[in-house]
Amino acid sequence: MSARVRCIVCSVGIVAVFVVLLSFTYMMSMPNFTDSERYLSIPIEASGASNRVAGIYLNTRLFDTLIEILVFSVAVLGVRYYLRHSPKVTLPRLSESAVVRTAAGILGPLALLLSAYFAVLGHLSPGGGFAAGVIAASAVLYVAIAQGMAATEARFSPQRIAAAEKGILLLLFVWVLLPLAFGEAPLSELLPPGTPGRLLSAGSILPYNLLISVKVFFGAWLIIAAFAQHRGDL
Amino acid sequence: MATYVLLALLPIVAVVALMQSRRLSAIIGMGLFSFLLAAVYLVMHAPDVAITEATMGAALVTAIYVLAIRRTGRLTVVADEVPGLLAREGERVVGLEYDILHGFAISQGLDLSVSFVPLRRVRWLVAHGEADIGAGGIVPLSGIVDTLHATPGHLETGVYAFDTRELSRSPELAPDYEGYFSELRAKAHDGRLPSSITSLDLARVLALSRGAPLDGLDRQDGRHAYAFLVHQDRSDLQRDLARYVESLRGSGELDALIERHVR
Amino acid sequence: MPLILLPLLRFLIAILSITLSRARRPLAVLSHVVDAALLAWLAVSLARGVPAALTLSGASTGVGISLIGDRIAITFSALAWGLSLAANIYVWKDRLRPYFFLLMHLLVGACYALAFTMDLFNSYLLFELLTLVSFLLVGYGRQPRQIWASLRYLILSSFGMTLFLFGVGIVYAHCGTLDVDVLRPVVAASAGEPWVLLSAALLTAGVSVKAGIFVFSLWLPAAHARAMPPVSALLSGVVIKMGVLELFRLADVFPLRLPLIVLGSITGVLGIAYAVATHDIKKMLAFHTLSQIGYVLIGFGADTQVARLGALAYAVAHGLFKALLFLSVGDAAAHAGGSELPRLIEGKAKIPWGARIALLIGTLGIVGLPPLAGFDAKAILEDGLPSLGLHIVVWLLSVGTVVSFSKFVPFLFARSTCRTQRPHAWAYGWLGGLILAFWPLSVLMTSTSLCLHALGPMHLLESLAILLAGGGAYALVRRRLPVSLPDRIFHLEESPLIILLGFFLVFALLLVGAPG
Amino acid sequence: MAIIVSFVLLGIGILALVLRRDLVIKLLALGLVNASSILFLVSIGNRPGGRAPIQSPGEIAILVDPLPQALVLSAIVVNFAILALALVFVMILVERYHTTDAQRIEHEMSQETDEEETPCL
Repeated sequence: MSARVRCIVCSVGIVAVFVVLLSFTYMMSMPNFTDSERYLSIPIEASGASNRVAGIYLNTRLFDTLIEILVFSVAVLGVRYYLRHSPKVTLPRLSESAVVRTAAGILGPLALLLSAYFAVLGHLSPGGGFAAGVIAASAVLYVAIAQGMAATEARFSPQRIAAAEKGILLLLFVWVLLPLAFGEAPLSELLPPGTPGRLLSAGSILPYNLLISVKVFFGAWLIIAAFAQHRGDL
Repeated sequence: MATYVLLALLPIVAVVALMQSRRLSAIIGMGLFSFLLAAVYLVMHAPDVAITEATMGAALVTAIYVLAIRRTGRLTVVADEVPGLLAREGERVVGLEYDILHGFAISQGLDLSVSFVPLRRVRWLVAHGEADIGAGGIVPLSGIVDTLHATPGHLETGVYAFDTRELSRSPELAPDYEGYFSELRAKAHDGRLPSSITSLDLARVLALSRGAPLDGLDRQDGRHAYAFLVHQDRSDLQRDLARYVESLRGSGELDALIERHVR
Repeated sequence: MPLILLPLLRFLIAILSITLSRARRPLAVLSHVVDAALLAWLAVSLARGVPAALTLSGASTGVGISLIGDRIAITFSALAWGLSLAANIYVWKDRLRPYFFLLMHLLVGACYALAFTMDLFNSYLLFELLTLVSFLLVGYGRQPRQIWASLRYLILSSFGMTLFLFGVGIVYAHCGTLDVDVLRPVVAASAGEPWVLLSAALLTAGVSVKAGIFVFSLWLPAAHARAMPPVSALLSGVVIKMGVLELFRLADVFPLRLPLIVLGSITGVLGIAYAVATHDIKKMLAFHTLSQIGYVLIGFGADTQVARLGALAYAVAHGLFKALLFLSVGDAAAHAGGSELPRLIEGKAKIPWGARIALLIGTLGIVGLPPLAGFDAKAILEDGLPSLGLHIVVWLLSVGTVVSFSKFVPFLFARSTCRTQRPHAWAYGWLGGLILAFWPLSVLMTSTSLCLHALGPMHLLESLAILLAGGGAYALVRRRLPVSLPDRIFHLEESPLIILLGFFLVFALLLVGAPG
Repeated sequence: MAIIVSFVLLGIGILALVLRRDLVIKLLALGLVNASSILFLVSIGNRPGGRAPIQSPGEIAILVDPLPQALVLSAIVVNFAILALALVFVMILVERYHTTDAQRIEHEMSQETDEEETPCL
């Protein structure tokens, strides 16, 4: 029995034991779901968002979301910083066929529309800022593949977008610290919750969603552009 | 019902995707997995999670991974440095094989990138698809594993039987370039080298002896020629390269190049 | 209020220091001044007996994220403040990008938040932020070895955090909350149930990957030895401690007494063994980080009030002298041209006097010469240890520490030709001063009576005996060094499996300790 | 059911993380490991007969627990960040070593240059 085979066998064994242990112990004491109604007992009027997930995500646990945005920004900065030295290449351009061009012409705006929908109605229906931003970024990527990187970069130049992204991040933190001016604790809600279901409701969840969507759009586009311009010899 | 089908599908897709040997298919497979996961979230009444997973986990991750591993319009050549065939002169790379490969890359509309590695790495890199072409004074003898194909030779050469103990006795002969000899010498010095007869090609003999004929070398019979190494899956590349070399030979350019570089 | 302000302002300053990058050094100064004020505010409110607490937009209990400024939290955040001050002074003159300052600020801010938060998922996110930031800091120099070390660090700690997240999920499924305070009674009510064991094991294993415990954090030696000196100082001084702090928090909820003691002994002994064996001084310091965590865990697992206070004090002390040692060894290695012992000895004339003195102070601190930091904290810790066995383990660790630090003697004393850079000298002065003046600090951290008792004759004799024994042992083993211990376990391939084995160990220990 | 599947996925991910030597595939396996924890959280929040947690005012309905979903949104983004940064570092390593084989990189790093490959001559 070769060393490789022995290694495979023993790792499979360990992992199998682990999985069985996990499943078995979990099954031995299944949770009864009545305990965890703590969050559902809050009326949606408290946050004003009829999408409860958005209500928790951007109101009750806003601090989490803030950290998550920081993580995303760190990722953007890190990708840009560490790829600077890698060799540059040009994104291969798809064939100059009419299909690609028209598809890009249609799909691009469509995706932008979808992302706008997610961002604006994030507090009423599924969606939210992050998804919106990523969709917009992938739309731009598609346009870039269709029309070539150079033409796209002329419109979305990474330098300017990077600056804008930092600006939005700054704005977000200033906004979060704003309640200090009114003697409230930071991260506390300033705008009124309003009546759930309306477009202009849920306090500052809507502005948060808009800010986040733009920021994530910029960030995701920066990451994609960095990977499109540089490559290791992978 | 749909839930169970999707849930049962998840591990299968994951295993299949992660058992792929090609990176691209593994990445595509994991992208598919993420989309399945998004569908599962949808049927588990988690639309927000489904949307985020589909956009972030599936679309964005797959996009950057594909962008990162894509083979751009580059012809990556790994070569051992052999004066006359493929060698550095200050910044630029010169030599017979370099001119051939350069012309070939231009004819294919690719940009050429040559990276010099020890000879023992050339074969490994090509065999594992890390590079497109292996070059640098390669004489396809029986030693080639079947995952590698050689193009028809472009330059006749002689192969000499060669006793490594000679080498360890006269180390100052060998020029100091990274490649076969520096390694042989290193091994000979720490005595890790079995005193065996290694076969050895003309260019390296000349490089070793700086023109003067070496004693203790006798030419092996049979016709040998330098060639390029290509992975067996890249038969198209091998065919194109062979065609290009043939066209060079037909037009007589090859002889001109050989005149310029070797003799 | 200051509880949330500390991290948020740090994050804000971090962002500011890349947006207006010219002002990054003034901003660094400003951030430390502001933080000092806020920390003082917190400490005062704690001394008044009402630890600051804040629940962020929580409608009812256990819903919002709650922060608390208790003794542990304030101690660790103060440690983070002091070390980040030292690191910022150290790099004052170096030509570093604003990006580096961003990462440093984010690191410290995340440490503050981690110290204060009582919310399990919030600490998960903060751990991930911490992981990413320190990952980028380790690889800052783009050296292949740094890159590889930090890549391993990222993969393994992300894996550990996944285990942690599973534990969080199980806890939430049964308790319906993530707030440590709220779920403490629920867990206590259902002690010994399978889900308690499972979640406890998962959470402990996940945190241990980041807490520098031997079987779990096998990424640590490479990462901490390869990074830039100020970065290693912060990583060993604070970032590891954050994992330890999370273990403390968990130990309040789950019955972790036995696992903490066993893990502490294991990491202590193995860490010492590897530290004695190696000749690469930076690696040796990294291994000592592993071994010193052993004291802290044993002290906290001993589960007496005194031992816990001692463990807390020792965590701070270790942060101080380990940071000082990493800074000075980095300086010395940079001058002598390598961190292996032979190089240091042959180039010992080039080691600046500042680094030399710093090395001396740090060494004396870590081997526990009275009345320096190590001695004081260790004495308090030992006063709290209930059983003789634990005493023996602690003595063993102390002797081992003396043995491996005796390696410094050959290059410590020589007349030096190089001058110390002024920023380095200031950083050494700041940390060294804290180590020398640790006794009053420990009075603040623990209590006067304990510290007075720590200075008793018994402890003085004990420390001297340990020093002599260590020196003698070193004289015996010196000829046989370096020994090559198995280093295969540090490779990426096996590490996840080893983490799983550690998980099994913790689970078994919990099973043994469980009632019924 | 979903919970068991998430445990199984975790196991598969760990196995791939340990056994596959290609760094890119290791990273994909890491992504799978993280995804398994996300699936676990979501399925913990799931209720029999529950509806998506979107409620119009005054309406009474059995909803699935919204909190795990809110947590998971953050976790997904964190995992993306980890995968992206790790990929960048892998690219840097490959520029230097011309291979994504973890063991080979570790060997080259520990200066083990002697190999059994006979030169192709």
